[in-house]
Order: sequence, then C-alpha cells, then structure tokens
Amino acid sequence: MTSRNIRKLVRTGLAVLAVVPMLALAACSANGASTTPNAAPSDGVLTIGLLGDIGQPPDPDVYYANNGLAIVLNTYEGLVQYKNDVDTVEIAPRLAESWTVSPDFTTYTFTLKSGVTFHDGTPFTSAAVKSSLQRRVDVDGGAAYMAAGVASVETPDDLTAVVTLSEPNSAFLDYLASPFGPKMVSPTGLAANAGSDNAQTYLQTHDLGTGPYELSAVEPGAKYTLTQYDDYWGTKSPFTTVELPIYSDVSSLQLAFDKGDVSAIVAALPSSSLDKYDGNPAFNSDMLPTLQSALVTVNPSKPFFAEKEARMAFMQSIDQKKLVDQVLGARSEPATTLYAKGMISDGSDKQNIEYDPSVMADYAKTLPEGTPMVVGYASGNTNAEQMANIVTANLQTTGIKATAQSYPTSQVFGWANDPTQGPDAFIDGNNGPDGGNPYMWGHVFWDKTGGINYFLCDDPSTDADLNQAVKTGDEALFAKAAQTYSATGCYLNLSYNKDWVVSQKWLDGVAESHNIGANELDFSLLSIAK
Amino acid sequence: MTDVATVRDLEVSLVRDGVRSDVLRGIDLSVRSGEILGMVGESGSGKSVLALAMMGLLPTSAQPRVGGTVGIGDTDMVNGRPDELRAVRRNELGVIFQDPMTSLNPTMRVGAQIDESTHDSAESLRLMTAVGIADAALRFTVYPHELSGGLRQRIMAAIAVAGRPSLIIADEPTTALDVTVQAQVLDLLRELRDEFGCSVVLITHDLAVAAQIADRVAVMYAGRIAELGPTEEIIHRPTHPYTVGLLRSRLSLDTPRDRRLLTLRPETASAAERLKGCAYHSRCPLAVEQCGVEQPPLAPAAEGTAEVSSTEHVRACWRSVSDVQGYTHDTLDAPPIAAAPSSGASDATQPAVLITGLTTVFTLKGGGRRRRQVHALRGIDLSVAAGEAVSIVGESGSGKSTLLRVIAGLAPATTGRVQLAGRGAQMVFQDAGSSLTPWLTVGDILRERLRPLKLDRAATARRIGDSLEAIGLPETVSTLRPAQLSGGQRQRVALTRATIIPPSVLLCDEPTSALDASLAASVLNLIRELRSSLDMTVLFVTHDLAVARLMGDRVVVMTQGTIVESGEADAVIRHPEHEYTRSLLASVPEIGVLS
Amino acid sequence: MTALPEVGTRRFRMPAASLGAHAGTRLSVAILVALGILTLVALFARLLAPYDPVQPIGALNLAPGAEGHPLGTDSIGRDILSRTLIGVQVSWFSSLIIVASGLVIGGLIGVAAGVFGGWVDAALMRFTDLFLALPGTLVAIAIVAALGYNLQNTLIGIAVVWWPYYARIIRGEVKSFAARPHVEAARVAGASRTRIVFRHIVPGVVPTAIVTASLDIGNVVLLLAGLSFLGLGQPAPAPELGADTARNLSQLLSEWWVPVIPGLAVLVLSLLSNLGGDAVRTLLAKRR
Amino acid sequence: MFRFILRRTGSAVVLLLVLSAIIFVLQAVSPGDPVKAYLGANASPEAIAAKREELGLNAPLYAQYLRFIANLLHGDLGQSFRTHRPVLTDLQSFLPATLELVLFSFVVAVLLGVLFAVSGSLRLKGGALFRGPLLLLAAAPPFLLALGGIVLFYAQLGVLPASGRGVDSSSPTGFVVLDSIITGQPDAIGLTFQHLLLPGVVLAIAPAIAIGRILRSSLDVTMSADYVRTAESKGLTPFAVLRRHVVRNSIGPGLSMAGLQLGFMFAGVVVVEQIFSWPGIGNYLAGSIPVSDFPAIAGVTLVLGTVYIVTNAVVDILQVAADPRLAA
Repeated sequence: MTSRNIRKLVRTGLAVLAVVPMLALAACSANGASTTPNAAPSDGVLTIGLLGDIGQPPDPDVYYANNGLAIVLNTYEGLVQYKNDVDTVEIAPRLAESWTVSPDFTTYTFTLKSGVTFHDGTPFTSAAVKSSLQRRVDVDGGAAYMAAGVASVETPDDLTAVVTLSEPNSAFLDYLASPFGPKMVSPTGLAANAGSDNAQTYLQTHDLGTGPYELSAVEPGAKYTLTQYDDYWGTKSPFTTVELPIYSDVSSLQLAFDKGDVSAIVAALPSSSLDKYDGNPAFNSDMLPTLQSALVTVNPSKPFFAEKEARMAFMQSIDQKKLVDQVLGARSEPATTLYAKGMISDGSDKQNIEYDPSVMADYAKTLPEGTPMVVGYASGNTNAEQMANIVTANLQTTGIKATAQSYPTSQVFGWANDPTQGPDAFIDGNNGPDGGNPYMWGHVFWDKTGGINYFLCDDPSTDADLNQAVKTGDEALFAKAAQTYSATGCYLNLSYNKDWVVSQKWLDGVAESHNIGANELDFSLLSIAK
Repeated sequence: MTDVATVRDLEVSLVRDGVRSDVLRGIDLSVRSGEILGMVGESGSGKSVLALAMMGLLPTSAQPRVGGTVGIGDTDMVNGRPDELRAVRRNELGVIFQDPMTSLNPTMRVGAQIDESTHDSAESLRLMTAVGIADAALRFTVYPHELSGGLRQRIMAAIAVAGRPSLIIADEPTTALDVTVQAQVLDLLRELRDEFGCSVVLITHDLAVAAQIADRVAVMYAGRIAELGPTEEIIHRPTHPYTVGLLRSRLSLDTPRDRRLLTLRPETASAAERLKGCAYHSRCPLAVEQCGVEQPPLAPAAEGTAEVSSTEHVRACWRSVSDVQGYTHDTLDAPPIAAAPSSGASDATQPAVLITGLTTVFTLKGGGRRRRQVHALRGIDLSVAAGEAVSIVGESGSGKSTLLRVIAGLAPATTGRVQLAGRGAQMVFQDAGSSLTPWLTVGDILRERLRPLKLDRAATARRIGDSLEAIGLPETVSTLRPAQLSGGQRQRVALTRATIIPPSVLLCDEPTSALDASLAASVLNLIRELRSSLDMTVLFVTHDLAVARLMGDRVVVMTQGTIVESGEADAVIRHPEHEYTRSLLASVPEIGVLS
Repeated sequence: MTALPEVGTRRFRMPAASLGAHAGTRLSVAILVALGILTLVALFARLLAPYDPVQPIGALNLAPGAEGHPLGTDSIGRDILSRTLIGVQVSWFSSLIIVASGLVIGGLIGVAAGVFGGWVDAALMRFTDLFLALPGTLVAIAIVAALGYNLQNTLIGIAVVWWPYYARIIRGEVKSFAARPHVEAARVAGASRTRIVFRHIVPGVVPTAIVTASLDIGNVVLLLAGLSFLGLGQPAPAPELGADTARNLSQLLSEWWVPVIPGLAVLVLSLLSNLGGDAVRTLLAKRR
Repeated sequence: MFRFILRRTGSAVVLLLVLSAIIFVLQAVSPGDPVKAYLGANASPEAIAAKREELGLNAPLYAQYLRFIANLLHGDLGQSFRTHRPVLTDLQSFLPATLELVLFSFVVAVLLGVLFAVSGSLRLKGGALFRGPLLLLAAAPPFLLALGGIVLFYAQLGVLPASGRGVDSSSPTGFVVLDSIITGQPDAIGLTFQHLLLPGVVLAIAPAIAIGRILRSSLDVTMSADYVRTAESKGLTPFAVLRRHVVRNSIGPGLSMAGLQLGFMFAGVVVVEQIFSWPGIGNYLAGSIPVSDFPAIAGVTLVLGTVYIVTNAVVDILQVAADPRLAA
C-alpha cells in the first residue's frame, strides 16, 4: 500500500516537473510582449526603474557612480552643462547665463542667472558658488579633483563669480559641466545641517539644490521619490512626482516595464532585449550619444605582452567592426578615434590600428604551440564577456591557448597595485571620462596616475604632453599624445557606446532631455505625448 | 449471570516485517461479569493480540485482517463504528499494560492523565487513594518518571478503573515489576474486582500468577485456546498435554534440585505443517496421527457426563482426558543430573572468587551541574569456593547485577577488592539477543574469543564446530547472524562464547528471565551440565527464588547493595532468617505440586 | 522505551523518508540506478559533451532543438548541452566532495569523541557545538568573500561549516552503540579496545552515516547553486549550473532556455539525490 | 528551568564573541582594494592614500584588531565601501524588512511542514498530492522558483506584485506590517501581505520540507508509543490523542530543526530578496559581494548570526518547556 503511495506520489511529482518548463514558456510568451501601448499616467507620476540600489548617497560631492546620477542631476544644478540632444561636446549654460575665460585658462568669470532659489528658499548667489566649490574640496570625495585647482572665488556682486585657478586648466569648464562636476548647494542649508561632516549625513536623505525636483523620500534599497520644486526657475514638466523604484533583478524590471508599472528604463537593459523593444510599436526605444566607450587594454607586465610587437599584433587581430556589430549592435558604433567621439574637433586623433589577423597569425608561429593567454572582463558585464569570448575564439585559431576570464570589479581596481596579478588583456565593456575635455579622457586612461589605467601601461611623453595640453587647450598636442600612446599598443578604443533608453509610447522628449555627458534624463524636459 | 464480553470465532492475521501470519485462529470465549479470567500462554501464543482485538486497538501499521466478532455490551469491537468503539473504551473498558513507564505519557502530569478518563480531579484523587497510593494529593502533580514502578502501575490501574468499567484488561501487568510489587499488583486487581464489581481479563505467561487470583484460566497455544476451565481444574486436573507440559516445566520452590528440569519438546515442525492439525502435535508426547491432520475442536473435558459442568471445563485435544491424566501421573522422575562434583571438592586451597569490602558508587550526571551519587554496593564480602555454584537473589536495584559486573570488570570497584582464580571470569547476559553483535556471524563472535590461542584456520573452525555441537547447536549456525536465530539458540551461542575456553568462573546475569518457562528450563539444565563438565564456578544472579534455589548450592540474598542473608540453598528457602528474605518468599506465586 | 536523546544530539534525529516510511524496494533500486547513471554521465561529461563548453561554436542564442545543438546555444554561442553536462559534473562532484569531507572530518571527530569520552569528548563536542551554533551558510559566505571568489574557496568555505552536523550524529550513534550489551560482552570476551571500536561499534554507525550523508547531498547541491548564484562559485566562463543560471538570468524573458536549462539541471540533481537518500534509507532499513 | 535559561544565555554570549573573532580574521585576510571601490575609479592617488590612512588600513594587524573590537563594542561596524554609510545605519534600515520577510516565511514554513508531517503520519487521503509537489518544488533552485513565480503570478496572471514591500519601508519601526497595524490602515496591511506572499512562500518551501520530514519521523515514533495506545484505550478521539499526547512528545526534533532552518533561511533570503527587489539585508549583502564590500559582508554576517544564535537559544528553551525531562 505504501509503495502504491510512492508511485502515486512520483506520478504527481512528474506532473509538477512539467510546471517549471511551463513557467519558462510563460516567460518566453511574455517575451513577445504586448504590442499595444500602455496608457499614460493621469496622476502626474513618472516612474523611472532603477536596476539595483544607487549605492552611494545622492550627495553631489560624494556620489561618483552612474546608477543614481538621475537623482543628483534633477535635484542639483551646476553653473554649466553639456548641450542636450547633440552628439558633440558643447558647453551650454545652466545656472550661469554667460562666462568668460582668460586666455591663460586661469580666470573664469561667470554671470549667474537671477531669480534662482534653492529648495530651502535661499536665493542663489555668487556666495553659493564659493561655498559649493569649497565643500567639494572639504568633502574630498572621488571627484574632488575638479575643484582642487581653485585658488580663489571672488564675488564682486551677487550675480558675478570670479574663479581663479592656481594653475592654467583648459578643462575647468568641462569639470563644471560634468555630471560629476561641482553642483550648487544652498549655503544656509549647509550651515544649518552641517553636523560634523559637512552635512553629508543630512544629504543622504535630503537635498539642498536648485534643481527642478526635490528629494522628498528615501527608502534605502527600495525607492527614491522626487517631487517637483514649485519655484523652479526653468521649464516644468507635467510630472509633479518622479518615483525611482529599485529592481534588483533585470527580468522583474522588464516585466514591470511591460505592464506599464515603469515609465522608462535608462541604460539598464541587456542587449539581449534589443530586438524585443527596438521597433516595438508599444514602446519608444532611443539610442542616445554618450562619451562612453568599450576599450581593449593589454598588460605589458605579463610576459605575453612584454613586447610591443605582440601588443600591436593582438590589437590588429581584433575585427573591431564585426565585434561591435555582433555584440553591441545598435547600441554603439565602431570607434574611429582615440578619444571619445567629437572631443578633437578636427578628428586628428584618428585610430590607426588596422584589422589584419595575419600579423597575429605570423607572430603566433614564433611562439611555442599552446602558449596561454587570458583575456579578462568585469564579472556581470555580459557585453564584455561576449566580446572577450569572441576575441579568444579567434586567437585560438592561431594556436594560442587563449581563454576568457571574469574578475570582480574590486579585483580589477586592485591590479594597479600589482599588474602581474591581472590578466594579459582586459576588455572594458563600457567606460568613459567624467567630462568632454580630451584631458579628462587621456589622463584617466593613459596616465598611470589616472585611475583607469589598470595595467599601468605608461608612456612618459604622453603624460607630459597631456599635462601641457591641458594648460593651453592645444588640441594638436592632445592628438599627438593620443597617437604616441596608441603606438604603445596598450590601448584600443573599440566603440562609441550609446545610452539605450526604453520608454512608454506616451513619453515625449527623451532625446531632448539627454546630453552626451550625463547618462541620465532631465525629467523637467519630459512630457506626455498628445 | 450475564457475560460482559463474548468472543466468537475470532480470527486475526497481522503483517510482521513484511510477512502476514495468522495470530489468532478461531477464539471462542466469554468473560462473565465479576470474574477474573486468566489468559495464559507462551510468547507468540497471541494472548496480547487478543487483548488488543478486544479493545479494537489492533495496530493499523500491521494491517490487521479480522474475522469473527468481539461483543462488549452490545457493541461489536470488530465491525463497530470508530465512535462506538471509543464509547465502549470510555465507558466499558479499562486497560493496564505491561510496562507502566512507557504506558504513561512522560510529559504529562499523572493527575492530568487520570483526569482524561474521569474528567474530575476529585474523582481522580479518590481513585488514586482507592488503588492504594499514599498521599495522592501530593503525587497528583508529578510526572511518571518521578514515580516508582509499583506506583506507576497503580496509576495505570486508577486510569483503568476510572469511569467504573465493566471489564478491565490487564496485559502482563506484573512482568516488568519486582516479585514483591507483583504480589501487591495482583492483590490490587483482586480488590478492584471486589470493590468495583468489574470483570478482569488477566493476561500472563506465568500459570502461577494466573492461578493466584483467576476464577477461570484459559490456556492459549499458537492462536487457539488449548484448554479453558476453573482454575482449580486447570491446575490440578489439566486435560491438555500442553497444560500438563507447562505445569511440569514450571519451576517452583520444591522442584527437585538433583534432577534435570523437565522441558517441553522443542518445536521441530515448520509453521505450515504445525497449522495443519493441532498446532501442538509436533511437540506433544501423546500425539497420534490424527493430531497432525485435523484440528481438535474445543470440547467439554468431563467426558459426556454432567452437561452442567461440560461448559465449565473445555479442551481441544483428540486424546481422551484419561489418557492425558494418565500421562501426567506416570514418569514423575526425570533423569538425575551428574551431581556437581566439585562442591564436595571444595577443599580447594584458595577460593575461585574472593570479594572483600567491596563498595561501588556511581555518580549520575543529571544534565548540567546536578550530580547524584548512587551507592550500588555498600561493602560486600563474599567468598566462592572453586567449583561452587552460588545464586544471588534480589530485586531490581539490589545491586546484584552491579556485583556481577564488578567481578566481570565492567563496573569499577570504589573500594575493596575482587580476586579471581586462574582463568578469570566469563559472563552470560540477561538479554542474549542484544549481547551478540548484530552484524557479526556466530563464527566471527566465537573466533574472537579464540584469538589468544593463535590457532590456525582449520583448528579454529574445528574448535568452534565442536563447542557448538557440545551445546546442542548445528555447526552450520556459525555462518548465521544473531537475528537469524531463535531466543533459545542465541542464549546457547552466548553460553558457547563464554565457555569455548572454559573460565574459572561463569557469571550468569538473569540469563533466562527473557525466555519462556520451558526454554528457560532447558537453558538452566545446560548451565548446570556445563558447570559439571567444565568444572566451573558459577555465580548466578536472578530475581526468582525458585531459580536461585535450583542453580545455587548456596543462595545469597541481596538488597540495597548489601548481602542480608547467605546459606545453603534449601536452608535459606525453608528457614529464612532475614525478614526481607521472608517477604520475598511470601510474594512468590506458588501453586501446589501436581497431585 | 523511547530513550531520550541528550540536549545536543536531539537536534539531529534522522529525517523520515519523505516517500512514506518504506518506499517500494523496486522503486528504491530504480532511483539508485538512476543516480548511478547520473554519476556516470557526470564522470564522462567531457566525453559526452559534443563541444568545448567554453568556446563559442555556433550562432548566438539558438533555441533548443536547433541543428546540432539539442539544448540550443547561449548569448556567446556556446553549446548549452555541453555546458550543462560539464556543469552537472562540477555541481555533482562538488556536492559529493562536500558531503564526503563532512563525513570524514565529522566521522573522525565523532568517533574519537564517542570512543574516548571524558574530557576528549567534552572538548570535541564543545568545539562542534560552537560551529553548529554559528549560522553555517553565512559564515561560509564570509569565508569565501575573504578568500576570494572561486569554486575551490567556496568548497573550502562550505566544508568548514559542514562537518559538525556529522560529528554530532556519528558521536551520538557511537555512544549509543558503545552502551549496548554486545560491546560489554565483547569486553568480557577479551576483545582489545581498538577491536571493539572497529568491529563492534563502527560497523553499526556506518548505515546511519550513509543515510544521513545521502539525504544531505540534495541540500549541498542547492546550497552550491545558491552561492554561485551570488557570484561565489566558478568564475566565468567555466560552466557551473548555478552561475550559468544567474549570469544569464537577464535573458529569461528573451531567450528563456539559456538560464532555465541549467536551473532545471540543478532541480533534477537535487531531486534525484533527495529520492536517492530515501531509497538508501529504505534499502538499509529492509536489510536490518 | 531558570538556571537552564541562564546557562543557555551565557553560551549564546560566548558564541557571539567567537563569531566576531572569526569575522575579524576573515576581514584581515580579505583581498581586493576596498579603497578604490570606496572612492571610485577616477579618484586621485592622494585621495586614496588619505582614505587608507583614515580607515586604518595601513596600521599593523594587531592594531586593526584592537580597533575592530573597540569599534564593535561601540556598535560601530565600520563604514560600507559601497554606500558610504556606517554599516550599522545600513543594517538598521534593511534589517526590519528582512526580519519581517523571514518571520512571515518561517510561519509559512512551519505550517507547511506540520501539514506535510501530519498528512503523512496520519495517512490522510490525498496527502501525497500535497507532499509530492512540495517535495519537487523544494528540489528546485530558489532563484528559478522565484522567477517562475513572478512570471506566473505577476506577469501572466497579474494577481500578485513582484517587487518591493508595497508601502514606504522607511516607516517608524521598519516593520511595515506592524506599522500599518499600529496606525490602523487595513488597506496597507493587505498590500504588505500581498507583497510578502510570493517571496515568503518561495523562501519557505525548502525549510518546510526539512521541518516536515523531521516532524514526520518523530510523529511516527510517538504514534507507536505505548502511552498513545493507553490514550486510545481511554476512548479519546484521534484529535484529542494527537493534541494531548502526540504533539508535545514529538515536537522537540521539529522545533530544533525549525531553529536550524531559520539559520538557513537567513542565508536563503539573500537570493530571494534579490529577485523580489526586497529592500532587505540580503539584497544589501548581494550588492556588497561583487564589490568585496567586506565591512558590509562582515556586518551582515554578525547581525544575522546574532539573530540566529538568539533564536536558537529561544528554541532550546521552548523545547525544555515542552519536555520537562530535558530540564536540568
């Protein structure tokens, strides 16, 4: 009798075994998502889905990551910003109506917008510029360097601020325009909530900016809520509230979006979803220009790439166009320059590494059969993983025992301490400078003190040229620096990446609210389609 | 005179480890109101199953198949609806099970457990007093593990009589208890009957126990009633060979010490052929071929005479009453055993066992800090001459087993010393089954004993074969595991292990208490023979005075860790000096010898 | 007489067979055969796998049933069948290693404690209880996080927290057997101490140990999958069921088979091993 | 009884100390450059050096250890490299959500487990139809189960929410159910339970089986005990027998297994929270692992460990309460 039970039980078991695939099928049917658009919200609430918590607090002088930038950029404003909806680097006014730069790039004079008030009611004046720049230095966060060069800030009158740098810097305007750049923070608010840490605690859950929205609720790990600032000086969107709920799993984020529970997702969906949304009549799908790139860097500290010849051969063995097209598809285009697109106006930073597998093939012959070689990528970055795998697959045809390997981010940043710990080469799926000035690119990627020069592949003359060029703003010199570094074979600019924004059909102004520097939308410029 | 319970051709078959077997095969009997009916039978005779069947509590796990009827009141306990059965159990039945420890809920205060039947604490208290529990109010709120065995059984009794049942079923109520307590419990049952006027079904393996208080006795064999009649009749004029056998193999205080103990013929037939005819035929000294083919019906014993008495005494046997009784009258004499030689030759210079001022204290580690000291032995002085046989009698907790264990080196001596002669001591344990390593074959077990001799394979095998033969086991046994042997065989194996290299002293710790009377007798015979043939000193621990008298030249009575009396066996039995010995004797269930 | 287990051991009664106390013998055997096959598959996964599991060999994201790729390919164009096979190998043997390590370490400690008793027992069991009282999985995570993320460290991490469970059970069993009359009988019969331990006690403990272990494998399979889901397992691109599911989870809605198939493999593994555990118990129970 | 409670509490404290020691050792050996992770990629070397100094990462090991213990005593678990907040603050904001989920799920698990055991032990009709599926689901990897649930109940049927807790989790106590009850908002209560349901059940299934199995076996043992037969002989109804005689004597192993499972649940919650975007400590841990945010990982381990150790102490005490023989 018992053993009859068993059989019954096993039968039911098998029956249920069918459930899981069924769920899977349900999933795949969910894939052919509804092609009928979701209705626009009537309560003036805009919902932007975040993938994972923003991590650091939304304090303009602390926050130094991408995911939560939208909160900072919609609650705070800088003096200038990058021009919206163009794919070149152009500085546009924000809180400063106009500015003049001394020829030697040491004195910057700003004429401020009038009638601007902070969310705590304090009027925005030149004093705020001084205090804000000072706080940036005091807090000493990751992007403190942007204000580090400021020697003094004179405030001849409320609407004029004169910033003097300790040494010439042609990139200073870009610092200010950068999404990570200094933002204007209410001096009175700061004073009131200074605490022992320059109000850092206070700003974890509040804001003291002038932006179109106020940070009204913080539910760590769950949701951030912005409400429209009634006295905002600029245009206002129909969205009185913006909610940014956190989804820690991309699938549930997508499902929520499909059901219309989420209005838009900014640069958070995997390429695998491209064909689902691209050209789906129910949704908008925008590819917006950025300064981000996919990069290939090699590790000269490893025997395999000790020789420049090897490095060059490797770079040439990469079929840039095919790789970018196959993996990143519509999300990016093959990079033709060494800097980000449009940084050097005359394009003299052209990347001269031509695809030619034969070079590597020949070089490989000189190596012992099955020489090992590891191409690394940051764990969790699917695009990089794909590219790394394709690259290694090609290398193997030359007899090199190439393998792709993932590394957690913390480890990646650790290599700089001892490059021999790293892989032979590294593919960075998406990375970029803080701003649009060539220096900001060259410095971080090429100078061994820059921070993202993972393997410390360094060329002194490049560093020197960069440091010189930034003083004079000499584009030709920037181009020269780039070319000399490129010649080391340590570096390949793989692709210009774009931000992929999917949004509900009813949402208008996505492209207009986005600029090349910020990988985020200015919610005040969004609207509901008629 | 109405019957409180009537069982009509009850048939029960149960599945035991995967095998279905007929446990009860057509039981007919009725329990009269106010009587005490004794159900007697060896283990496996189905008497306990009968009890469960009467309560309608056959274990579902054994997937019982039941035929016939059990009528209690006007409910059929076999086919009745569950709620009806519950009603009967609530109102008509009371039960006392064998082991009062496991039969009471350990996590429930005893009072509450009685209340479950009385639904009234006052009543419960009254009952507790009624069953002879002193200061009931105090005991009302304790947990079972805080009570002595006797008191626990009294609690069971209180539960049983709660709700004034018309019938109390007592399943081996005394087996787990000491002799003195046994007597009390039996008295209690009688009192209950007298006071509450209920009937009692007393199930026991010991004819004597039944004889003490039962009005009628039913002797069961292999799931059938062999003989049923008034106690007097059964005891003194048995009309069934099996009953006769039981009576004669039963050990009493006046069983001749110098003769082999009488035993029933061991079972030889397979289960299948046993069940063809009279289940007893293969062991029956009086069997005729009819017995092997046809089941004898239950018929009046008094041959055709007075119809009245015919219902009184019934029997299931093809042989005539006179044949059987004739048989009982001849062959009283059993072959004498070789008189233990050495007891005379106890001029041996130094004794086999010399114990001086032995005390043993155990520290029981109750959980946590709390430690309890138990004085198991409080100063024992004992000297056993070489070749002598000494029985140590006592109740549980008297320290008799501890003494043996100390001698065997299994328990520590706190003070004092134990000296053993030359070849040291070997021990036979109470439960032979568990004293044999389950996963080793008999061969392995015996070989282990022989290791010191460093014999080669062949020699070892021969030695093992021989000693098995000697003890009456086929050589093939050596390839079997203990689980594949019968109880008697296991005890024999244990004996072989102890004696395959003859020790100076053989220690026996109640080796027969777990066996049926007849089997026990045969094992005792064996030990006595071994003793004389191997010239061993024997220390025999038992709670049964009759056994003690038979096994020991000398009997030593122990209680609370001290020796209170010691002397030549019959002397101690006939003229006890210490009053504890007397109380022991008084409580030994006795039945007159066969006239 | 239901003996009452001491405070420490009571936590670890053997769980009842989930398939009713006595699953049919034939069924049990069938299950064990299935497990045997599984193990063989795992053993020869390299041979059975049609392709190199880490090399892209086909078009991207082919659906199951595609030409030459019965289970399709993943986002990198690797053959999912091959990856799953190797993944099964990794997960299965990893689980076995963990359980084995628990059995060995725990066994040694348990037997030692049970046999020597006294202060040795006390000391060893204090130590064991200490580990037992810590939240094993979390400690394991912390350990891996500290040692660095890779399969080896994950195994170490789990092994460190896995043995006390076995030490407890085995020690309890040893003690109960040591208290059995047959051990005393052997002592009287003059068997040496080691002989008593290894012939009269340990053999009795083995069945319990085996059943406990076999019932445990399923848990380990799931735990491993869970940890590699969190990124504590094999670093990519090495195939590992949990990790493969986790990494490709983003494809659930576009190419469901990529994450679901390895996930299903985990399900089958743990289900089979659960049933296997019960089967082992049933058969041993029958033998007793 | 009292003395037992005392002793049990004592041992709990010892365990906590040990746990903290283990954590430190691990912290000491953990690799990766936290400071880079802390300041972000483009941070200047100067800033990095400064930070190392500030975090005392340059100090010798023993100094760091003393620092660690001292901080611990002040309830300072260090600062998260990722969130830049004190780990304690993070935990305070995330713990309630997790506790709520786990406790709810624990209740579900116990209920399912008891159902599993009883239906099996009493051979209830159709019990197998309930146990079979449960067994199978228990064998499924939780993340698959969770996503299956979301796809089915949220995307397809649209009957249950798939993420978050439904209401503002930065509410007074953080226990939203509690709060909504206190503040008496029936709709809020309903909402929170809706959100609890899916993750709660997913998390509960595996423990339910574990508890159910243990309970089943001890039930079977107890059912065949003599005193149960005695109880039946009193003519008690099966239910009465179960309630008065079986439960209490068979609950022990179930209880301790439940305690054990609670520990596993606190680990399993990491996966579940991640998929259900539950703003809890598990999600926090999952976020900390990829960036080797060790202070966070250590903090989580410490706090959950504490919860676990405490609950188990409670379980043991309950058990003694259930079975007087265990008292000592």
